[in-house]
Amino acid sequence: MDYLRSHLLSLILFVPTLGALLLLLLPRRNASLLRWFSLAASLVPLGLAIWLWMQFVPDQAGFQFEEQYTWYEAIGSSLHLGVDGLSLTMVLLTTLLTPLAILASFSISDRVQPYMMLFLLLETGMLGVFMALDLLIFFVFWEIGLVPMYFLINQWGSSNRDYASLKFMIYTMGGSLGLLLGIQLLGVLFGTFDLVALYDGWNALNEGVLLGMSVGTVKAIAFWAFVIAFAIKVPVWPFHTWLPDAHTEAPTAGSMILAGVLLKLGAYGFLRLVLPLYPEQARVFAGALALLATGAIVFGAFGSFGQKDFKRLVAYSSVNHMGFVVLGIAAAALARGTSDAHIALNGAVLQMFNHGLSAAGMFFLVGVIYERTHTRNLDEFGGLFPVLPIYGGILLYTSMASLGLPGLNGFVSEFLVVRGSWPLLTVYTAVSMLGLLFTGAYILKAIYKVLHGPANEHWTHGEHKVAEISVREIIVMAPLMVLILWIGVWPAWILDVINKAVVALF
Amino acid sequence: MTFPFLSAIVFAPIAASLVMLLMPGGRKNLVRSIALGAAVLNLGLSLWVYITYLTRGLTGYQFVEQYEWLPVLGITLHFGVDGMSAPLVLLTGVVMFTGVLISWGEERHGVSTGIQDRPREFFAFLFILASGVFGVFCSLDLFMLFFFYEIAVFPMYLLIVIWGWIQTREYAAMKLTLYLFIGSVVSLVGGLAMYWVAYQNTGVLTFDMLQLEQAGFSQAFQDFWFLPVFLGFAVLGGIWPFHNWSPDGHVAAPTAVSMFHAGVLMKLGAFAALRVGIMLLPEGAKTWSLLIIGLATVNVVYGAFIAFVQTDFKYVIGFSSVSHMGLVAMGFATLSREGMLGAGVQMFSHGIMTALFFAVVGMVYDRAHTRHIPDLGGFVKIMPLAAVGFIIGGLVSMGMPGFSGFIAEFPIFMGVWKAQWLVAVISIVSIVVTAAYVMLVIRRVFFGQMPEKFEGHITPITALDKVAIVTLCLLMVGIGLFPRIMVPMVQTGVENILRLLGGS
Amino acid sequence: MVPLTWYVVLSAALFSIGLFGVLSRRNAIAILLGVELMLNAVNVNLAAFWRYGSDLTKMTGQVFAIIVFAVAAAEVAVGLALVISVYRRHNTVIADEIDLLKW
Amino acid sequence: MSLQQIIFLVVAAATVGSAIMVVASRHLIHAALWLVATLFSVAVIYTLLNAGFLAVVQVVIYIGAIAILFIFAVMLTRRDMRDTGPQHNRNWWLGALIGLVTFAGLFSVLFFSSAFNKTPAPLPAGYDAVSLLGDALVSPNAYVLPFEVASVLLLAALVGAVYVAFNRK
Amino acid sequence: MTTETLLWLIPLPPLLAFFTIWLVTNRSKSLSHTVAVGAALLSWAGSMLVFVRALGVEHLGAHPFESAVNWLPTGDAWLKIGVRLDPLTTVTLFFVAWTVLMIFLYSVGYHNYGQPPGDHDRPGLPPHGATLAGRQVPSIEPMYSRFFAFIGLFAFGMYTLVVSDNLLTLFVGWEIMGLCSYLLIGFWYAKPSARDAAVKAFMTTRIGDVFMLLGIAFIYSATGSLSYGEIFREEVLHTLASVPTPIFGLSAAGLMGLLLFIGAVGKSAQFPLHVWLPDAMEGPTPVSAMIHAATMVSAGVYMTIRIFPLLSLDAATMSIVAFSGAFTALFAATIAVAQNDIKRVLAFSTISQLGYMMAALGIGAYVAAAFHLVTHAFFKALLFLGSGSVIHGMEHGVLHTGDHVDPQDMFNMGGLRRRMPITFWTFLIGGFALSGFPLITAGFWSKDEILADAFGHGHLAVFTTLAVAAFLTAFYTMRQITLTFLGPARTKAAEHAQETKWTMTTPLVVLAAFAIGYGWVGIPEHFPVLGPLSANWFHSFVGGTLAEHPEAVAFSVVPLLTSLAVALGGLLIGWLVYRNVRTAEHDRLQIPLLKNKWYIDEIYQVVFIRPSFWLAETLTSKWIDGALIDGVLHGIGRLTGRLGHTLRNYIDKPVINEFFGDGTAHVAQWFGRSLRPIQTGRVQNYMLLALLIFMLVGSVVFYVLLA
Repeated sequence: MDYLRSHLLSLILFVPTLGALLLLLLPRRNASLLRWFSLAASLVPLGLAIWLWMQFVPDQAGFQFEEQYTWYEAIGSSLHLGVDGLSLTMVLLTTLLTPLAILASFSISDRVQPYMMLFLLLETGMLGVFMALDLLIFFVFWEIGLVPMYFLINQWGSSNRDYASLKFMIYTMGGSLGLLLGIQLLGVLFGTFDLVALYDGWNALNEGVLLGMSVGTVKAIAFWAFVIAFAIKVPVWPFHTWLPDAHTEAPTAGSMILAGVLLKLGAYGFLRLVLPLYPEQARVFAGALALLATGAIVFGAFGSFGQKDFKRLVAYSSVNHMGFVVLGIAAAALARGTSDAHIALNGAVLQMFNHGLSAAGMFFLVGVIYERTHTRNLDEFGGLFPVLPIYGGILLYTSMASLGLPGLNGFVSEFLVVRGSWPLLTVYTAVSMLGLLFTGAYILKAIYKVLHGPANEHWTHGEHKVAEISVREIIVMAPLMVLILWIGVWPAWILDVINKAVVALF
Repeated sequence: MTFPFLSAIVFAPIAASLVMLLMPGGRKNLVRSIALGAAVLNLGLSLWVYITYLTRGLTGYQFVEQYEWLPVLGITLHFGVDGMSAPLVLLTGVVMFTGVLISWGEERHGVSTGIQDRPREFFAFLFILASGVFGVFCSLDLFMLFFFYEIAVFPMYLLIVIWGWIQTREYAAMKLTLYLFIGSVVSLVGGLAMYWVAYQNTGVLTFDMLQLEQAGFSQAFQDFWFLPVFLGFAVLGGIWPFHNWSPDGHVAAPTAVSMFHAGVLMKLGAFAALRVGIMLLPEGAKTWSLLIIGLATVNVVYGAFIAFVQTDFKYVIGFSSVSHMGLVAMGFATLSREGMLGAGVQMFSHGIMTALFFAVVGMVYDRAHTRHIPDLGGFVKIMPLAAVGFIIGGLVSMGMPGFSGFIAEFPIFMGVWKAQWLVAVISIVSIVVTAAYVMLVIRRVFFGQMPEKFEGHITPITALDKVAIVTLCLLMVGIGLFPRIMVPMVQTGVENILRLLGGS
Repeated sequence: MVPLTWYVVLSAALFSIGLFGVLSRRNAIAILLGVELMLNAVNVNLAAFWRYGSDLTKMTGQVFAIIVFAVAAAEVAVGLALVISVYRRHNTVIADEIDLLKW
Repeated sequence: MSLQQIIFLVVAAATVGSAIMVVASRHLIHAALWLVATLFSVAVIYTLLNAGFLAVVQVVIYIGAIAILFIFAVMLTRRDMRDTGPQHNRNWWLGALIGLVTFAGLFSVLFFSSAFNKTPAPLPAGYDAVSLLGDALVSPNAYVLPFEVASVLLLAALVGAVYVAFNRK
Repeated sequence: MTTETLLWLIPLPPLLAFFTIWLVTNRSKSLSHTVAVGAALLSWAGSMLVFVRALGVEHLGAHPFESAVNWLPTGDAWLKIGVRLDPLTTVTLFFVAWTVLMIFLYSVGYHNYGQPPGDHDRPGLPPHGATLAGRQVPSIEPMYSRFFAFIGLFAFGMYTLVVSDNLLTLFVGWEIMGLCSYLLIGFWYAKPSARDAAVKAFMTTRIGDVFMLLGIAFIYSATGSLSYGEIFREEVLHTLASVPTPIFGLSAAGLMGLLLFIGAVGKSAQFPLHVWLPDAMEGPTPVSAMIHAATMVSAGVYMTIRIFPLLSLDAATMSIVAFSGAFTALFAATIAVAQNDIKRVLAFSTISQLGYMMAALGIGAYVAAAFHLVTHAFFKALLFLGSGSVIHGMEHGVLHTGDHVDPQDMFNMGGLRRRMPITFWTFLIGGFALSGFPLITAGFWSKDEILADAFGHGHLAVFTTLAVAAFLTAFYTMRQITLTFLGPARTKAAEHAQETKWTMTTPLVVLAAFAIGYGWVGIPEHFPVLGPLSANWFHSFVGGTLAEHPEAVAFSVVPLLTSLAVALGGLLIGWLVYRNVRTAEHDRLQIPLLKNKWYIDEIYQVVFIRPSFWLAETLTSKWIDGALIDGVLHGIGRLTGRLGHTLRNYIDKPVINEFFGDGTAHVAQWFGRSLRPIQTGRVQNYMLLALLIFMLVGSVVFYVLLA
C-alpha cells in the first residue's frame, strides 16, 4: 500500500504500456480476449486515478505525489512526475475516457491487437504530458502521443485518412519545432529541464543580452514559439484546419480521445508552461491571444454551422469550445492574480474537462450512427427520432451539454470564462457571444438534420432500418452523461480542486 | 596478461574469412554457418567489451594492448577503446551479426533472397572489411588507423562490383573507392605531417596517437592541417559536398553491404575525423568549427529535402543517411559537451537505424525486384514485422522521443545552440521534412494497396531476418527509453576530448 | 705499345654501331646481330682492362668475359627461338609489325 | 708508331668496318657473314691483348656456334633468299643519331681523360694465363659460383629455346 | 418542514417526474401521466403552503425567507446559489402553481387519453384519429409519455426560476424552459412547420439569452455576487448608478439593465424578437397555454420586475423599456386583428399584453406590471385552453363528418356556443378579462392600473399608445368570440363539434374563476365606491418587495373613462362588425400588411438568416478555411517538394555530382587517353624513347648539375 502510494503516478503512467506489451503475448486471433484485456488494462489506471483523486489534498499548494527517477542526467533531465489540481483533473479525464474509448472500439474487428496496443500506448503518452514536471519529459510524451494517433487515423480511419493523418502529424510536429527550440534554449541556459527550477530561473532572468538580442526580445520570440506549438494543438484559429480532417477521418474512439484529451494537451501546455514561464509576455500579448480565441469561437461556430458532414460539424464545435478555454487563459494572462483571472482560469480548466466529456460523447454518438448508416452526410439522415428514441434522447442530451445548456456542465465553465474575461476583455467577450449564439445554431442544425428533419424512409424501413443504440454503447455513454449532469448541477466537487490549484499557481 | 579482447575482435573476422575461403564453395550453408559463428563470436566479444566498460564505470582507454610492429618508424600495434569507440565496436558487432543473418536468405518458389551467388567469397570479403572497421575503431596508432582504414574501404569495391545492383555497380563502386581513397590519402598526408612535426618537436618517431596528442603542434600547423585531415576522413562520413559517393554506393551495394556501409563505414569516417582531426588538432578544430558546422548544416537540411523527393526506396534512405551524418559532423564540430555527446550517440543510433532501413529495403527489393516507391504497396500484409521495424526506424530517424534518435539529436541541437543558435533554427526544419518523407514512404510501401503483380509472389521474411530486425529495434528502443545504457559511456569519451580541447 | 685509350675507343665505337643496329634495323634477327656487336664491345673492354690492370694474376676480366660469352650464347639461343616462334605465329620477323605490348 | 700499334689500327679498322657492314648491309645473310668477320677481328684483338684463350673461345663459340645459328635462323625465317622492303625502320636516323651521340659522348670522356693513358705491364716470365684462368673459374675462393650460375643459365636458356622454338604442328 | 426547505423542494417533483418517465415509465401512458400530474400536484401543494406561510409574515419584502449554499468556488470566494421567498416570488409562485397544475390536468384530456391508438399515426405527427367500430374517433397521441416528461422538465425550469434567489439559477431555469419550449414546439417534429418553428423559437430567444448572459457576467464581475439580496443593496446600486460605461453613455446599472432587458425581450417575445411566438403555436395547445402564455413568456417580465431596482436607476433604460413595451403592445394588436387562426390571434394578443407589462415597468409601475402579469397569466391560459378545447371539438367534428377543414381557422367555426357551452362561457370570461371588461374581470383592474400609472406619471405618449392598443385588444377579442361561438355554424364540422371531457373543462372553470376573482385583490383604494371596500392587498403586498414602498398614484377619472371607453367600445364595434361576416372574403380587415405581420419575417430572412448561412458555408468554410488557410498549408508542402526537387536536379546532380565528382574522373580519363599514342607496342620505339630521355636527363645531370 505504501509502495502504491509512493509510486502511484508511475503506476498510472505505465500500466497501460505494460498492458500493451502483454497484449503482444495474447493470441492475435482471439479478438474478444484482446478487447477485454485491453479494457481491463485501461480500467486499472482509472481505478488508480480515482484513488489518486481521493488521496489528493487540494489545500496543499505545489505538486503532490512527486516522483523522480534519473533518465538523462547527461543533459540534466530526469523523469520527474507530479500532479497538482490542474494535472489531476486532466489525468482523471484521460483515465476516464480511455476505457470508454476502448469500449467504444469493441466494434473494431480489423487488426484488433495493434489497435488496442496503440490505444494503450496513446494513453501513456497523454498521461505523461499531464504528469511531467520536467520540460524534456513533457516534450517526450507530447511527441510520443502523436505516433499512435497517427497510425490509428492512418490505419483505421475512413476514406481520406492518408491526407488527414499526415496533416495531423506534420502540422503538429512542425508546430512543436518552436517548442523544441525553446526547450533547448532553456536547457542550454540553465543546464536543467526541471520545471520547478526553470520557473524561478527563467523568470529571474530579465535583463542582459541573449543570442545577441535583449532578453526581452528572446523571451517574446520564445513565448510565441511555445504559443504556436500549443495553439496548433488546441487548436486556435487559424491553426485549426488539421482538426476537422483528423477528427473526421479518425475512427470513432480515435476522435473521442482526440477531442477529449489530445486537444487538452495544448491548453494544458498553456497553463503549465506558457503562463508560468512567460507571465510578462503573456500579459503583453494577451490581447492577441484573446483575438485568436475569439476567432476560434466565432469562426469555429460559423464553420461548424457550415458543415454538411456530421462529424466535421462536431469537429468544428471543438474549435469553438476550445476557443473559450483560450479566451479564459488570455484573460488570466492579462490580469494575473486577480479574482477575475482566477474565475476565468477555473472556467478554462473546467471547460477543458467538460469539453472532454461532451465532445467525446458527441463523437461517439456520431460514430454510433455512422456504424449503422455508413454515411456522415447530414442530408442523408433525417427523421431518425422515432426509430431511435433512446439514441435520440442521448444525442439531444449530449448536444445540449455541448450547447452549454444551464444545468449541464458546459454552461458552468462557459459562464465562468465569460464572467472572468468580461471585465478584462469586454469587447472580445462580447464578440465571442456571437459564437455562443451560433453554437446553438449548429447544434440545432445537427439535431434537426439527424433526429427531426424529413423522415428518410431509407433508414426507417426495410433492410436498411437502423438498429437502436446497443447496451454496450449506452454503457459507454452512461458515465459521460452522469458526469455531465453532475458537474452541471454540482460543480463544486471538481471546481474546488481546480480553484485551489489555480489560486495557488496564478 | 589478460585475454587480448581487442586483438581477438579485430582479427577474428579475417581468420574467419580465411577459413571460409578454404571451404568448398558449393557448401553454401556450411560457409554461412561459419560466418554466423564468427559474427556471433564478435558480437559476444564486443558486447563483453561494451558491458565491461559501462559497468565498471571506467574512463579513458581500456583493454589497451600494444605490440611492436615496426619499431624503426615507431609503428606499434596499439589497441584500446574509450567511451567514443566502445559503442562503435558494439555497433560493428551488431551490424556484422545482423548483416550475416539477412544475407543468409533462402530460395523459395523462384524468389531468391539474401546472397545466393558465391556466398563464400561474399562473406570472406565482408569479414575482411569488418576486420578493417574494428581495427580503425580500436587502434590508437595513427599508422594502424590508416592501415585498417584502407583495409576497410577496399573490399567494399569488390563487394559492390561483384554482388551489387547490376545497373550501376561499376560506376558506383569506382566512384566510392576513388572518393574514399582520395579522401584518405589527403588525410594521410596530414597524418604524416603530424608524424614528422611531432618528431621535430619531441624527437620521438611515433605514430602513437596518445603521444601525438602531447606533441604540441603549433597553432599555425593545426590551422593548416586540420581541414585536410578532417575533411579527408569526413568524406567517408558523407560530409557535403563530398557526399555523392554515398547514395550511389548505398543503392548499388547488396543489402548487407549497404548495412555495413551506411551503418558502420560512414561512422568510420566520422570517428576517424574525430580521432585524428579533432583530438590531434584541437586548436585547428576550434578555428574551423564554424565552417564545419556550416557544411554539416547543409548536409542536414539538403539531405532531408532531397530524400523528400526521391522515388527510389533506397535513395531515400541513402540521402537520409547524408542528412543524419550531417548531424554527427555538426555535433562534433560544436566542440561542446552536449554536441559531442549527441554526436557520439547519434553515430550508434544512426548506425543501427540505417542498418535496419537497408535490411528492410533489401527484403522488399529481393521480393519486388523494384525499388520504385510508386510501384510498391501493401507489404505490411506479408511482412508485418519488417514493416514494424521500418516504422520504428523511421521514428528514430525523425528524432521521435522515446527512441534513440531523440536521445542523440536533442543534445546535438543543444550543442548547436551554444555554438551558433541560428544553425539550430535552420537545421531543425529537417526534423519535420524527415518526418514527412519517412511517413510518406511507410505509407506508400507498406500500407495502401498492393499491386496485383505482387499478389501471391511475395514470400514472407525468414526467421533469421526477423531475428535481425528484432535485435536492431530492441537496441533503438532500449537506448531511447534508458539512455543510461549508453550515454554515460559516451560522456567519458567526450570528457576525454574536452580535456584535449582545454576543457572548453 | 698500344695505349688503353685505343681499346676503349674501339669498344665504344663497336658499342655505338651495335646500338644503332638495335635501334634501327627492322628485322628482328638483325636486331640480335646488333646486340651481339654490343656484347663484343663489352668483352673487348673487359679483356683490355684485364690486360692493363695492375695485377695480372687476377683473372677477373677474363672470367667476366667468359661469363658474357655464356650469356651471349644463351641470349642468342633464346632470342632466335623467340624470333622463330614469333615467325611461326605471325609469319613475320619485322619488329615494327610486332606490337603485342600495346594494350 | 710501333708494329703493334699498326697491327692494332688495321684490325680495329677491320672490326669497325665489318661491324658497320653488319648493321648497314641490305641482305640479312650478308649481315650475318659480316658479323663473322667482325667477330674474327675481335678475336685478333684478344690475341693482341695476350688473351689467347679468349681469342680461341671467341672463334669457337661465336663463329662456330652463334654465327652459324644466326645463319640458320635467317634461312628458317625467309621464304626466298631475297630481302624485300627497306631494312631500316622509319626513324633509323634517330637511331643513328643516338649511336653517334653515344659514341661522341664516350669518346669525349675516354679520349681526353688521362686515366686510360697507360701502358700494360709486361707479362712476367712463365706466366700461364690459361691455368690461372682455370683456377679462377673453379677455385671455391674465386669465381666458381658465377661460373656455375652461368652454366645453369645456359641450360635454362637451352631448354627455354627448345621449348619456345619447338614446332607444335 | 421549514419554509426554506420547502422552497428547495418545490421544483424537484417535476424534475423527478421527468427522469422517471424518461427512464422508467415511458412505456406506460397511464403511469406516465399519473407521475407527471402527481408531481405537479406536489409542487402545487408546496407552493400553496409557502403562499399561506408568506401571507402570515409582516414586511415580507424586508425580511424574505432566504437560504443559500456555496455553489462555485471563484478564486477565494464562493458563488452562492439559493432560494428566496419575497412577495413577488409568492404571487408568481401562486399563479405558476395553479396554471401548471391545471394545464397538466388539461393535457391528459387534450392528448386523448383513453382513446385507441391511431390507425396510421406516427410519432412526430398529431394523431389522425382511429376507426373504432367503423366510426372515426380521435386517437391517442403516440408520444404521450414523452409529452409529460417534457412538460415535467419545463415545470421544473419554471419553478426553479421563480424560487431562485439569484440571477444564475434564474438563468438556469430560464434556459431549461427554453429547451423545453424548443422540444415542445417541435413535439410534432414530423411537421416541417413545427420543426422550423422550434428552431426559430430557440434561436430567437437565444439571441436574448446571450445578451442576458453578458449582463449577468457584468453584474457578477461588478458586484461580485448574483443574489438579489446582494446586488440590490442600496450602496451597491448607488455605485453602479454612478459608474459610467462607454456604451450610449449609459451608467453601469443602465447597461446591465439593458442587457438583461434584451434577454427579457427575447423570452417575452417583445419587438423585435417577437417573431417566434406566433410560429410557436405549432406546438400542442397545452404547450401554447403554459409556455407561451402563462409561464415562460411571463418569466421575461418577471425577471424584468426582479431587476427593476437596477433598471430604475437609469432613466434612459427606463424609457427604452417603456417605449419598446408600448410599441410592442400596439404593434402586436394591429397584427392580431387580421389573423384567422384562433391560436395565432391569442399569440399576438399575448405579445401585446406582455408589451403592456413592459411599458408599465418602463414607466415605473412595477406593481401594476406584476398585477397584470398575474391576471394575464390566468386569463390568457384560460383563453388558450379554451381555444384548445374549441380546436379539439372541431377536430371531433372533422373526424365525425370527414370533411377535412382546418380546425383552427375561425372562419370554419361559428355557433359553437350551443355545441360546447362550458367552453363558450369560460372563453367569454377570458375574452372579457383580456379586453378589460369593466369591474368584474381581473383584466380591467390590472390594465386600468397601468393606464392610471401611465397617466399619473405623465407619460402621455405611452398612455395613448396603450389606450389604442387596449381598444384594438377589445376589438379583436370580440371578433374572435363572434366568429367562433356566435352566429350559425359555417361548416359541417362546426355543426358536429362536441364538448370536451372533464379533464379539459375543469381547468377552464378553475381558471375562469381566477380570471374574474383575482382582480379584486388589487382594487386601487382611491377607486370610487369599490376602493374603500377592499384594501389594495396586492399593491401593499407586492409593493413591499422593494425597500422604498411606491405610493399609489392619485386617482384620476381620465384613465378610468378611457379604459371604460376603449374596452366597451372595442367589444361593441367588434361585435357589430363581425356579427354577420360569413367568410374571410367579407372580412375587410384582411389587409396583407397586417396579415403578413408587417413582413417582419421576410425582412429577417433577407437581413439576418441568409447572410449568416453565407457567412458559415461560403465565407468561413469555403473561403477562409478551405481556400486561404489550407491553401497556405498545401503551398508549404508543395514548396518543400519543389525545393528538394530543385536541390537534387539543379545542384546535387549537375554541379556536385557531375561537375565535381565525375568531372574530376573525366579529366583523369582524358589525360590517359591523350597519352595513349605513345604506347606503340614496338620495342624499338620504347627503347628509343628510353634512351632519348636517358640522354636528356643524363646530359642535364652531367653538364648542368655536376658541372
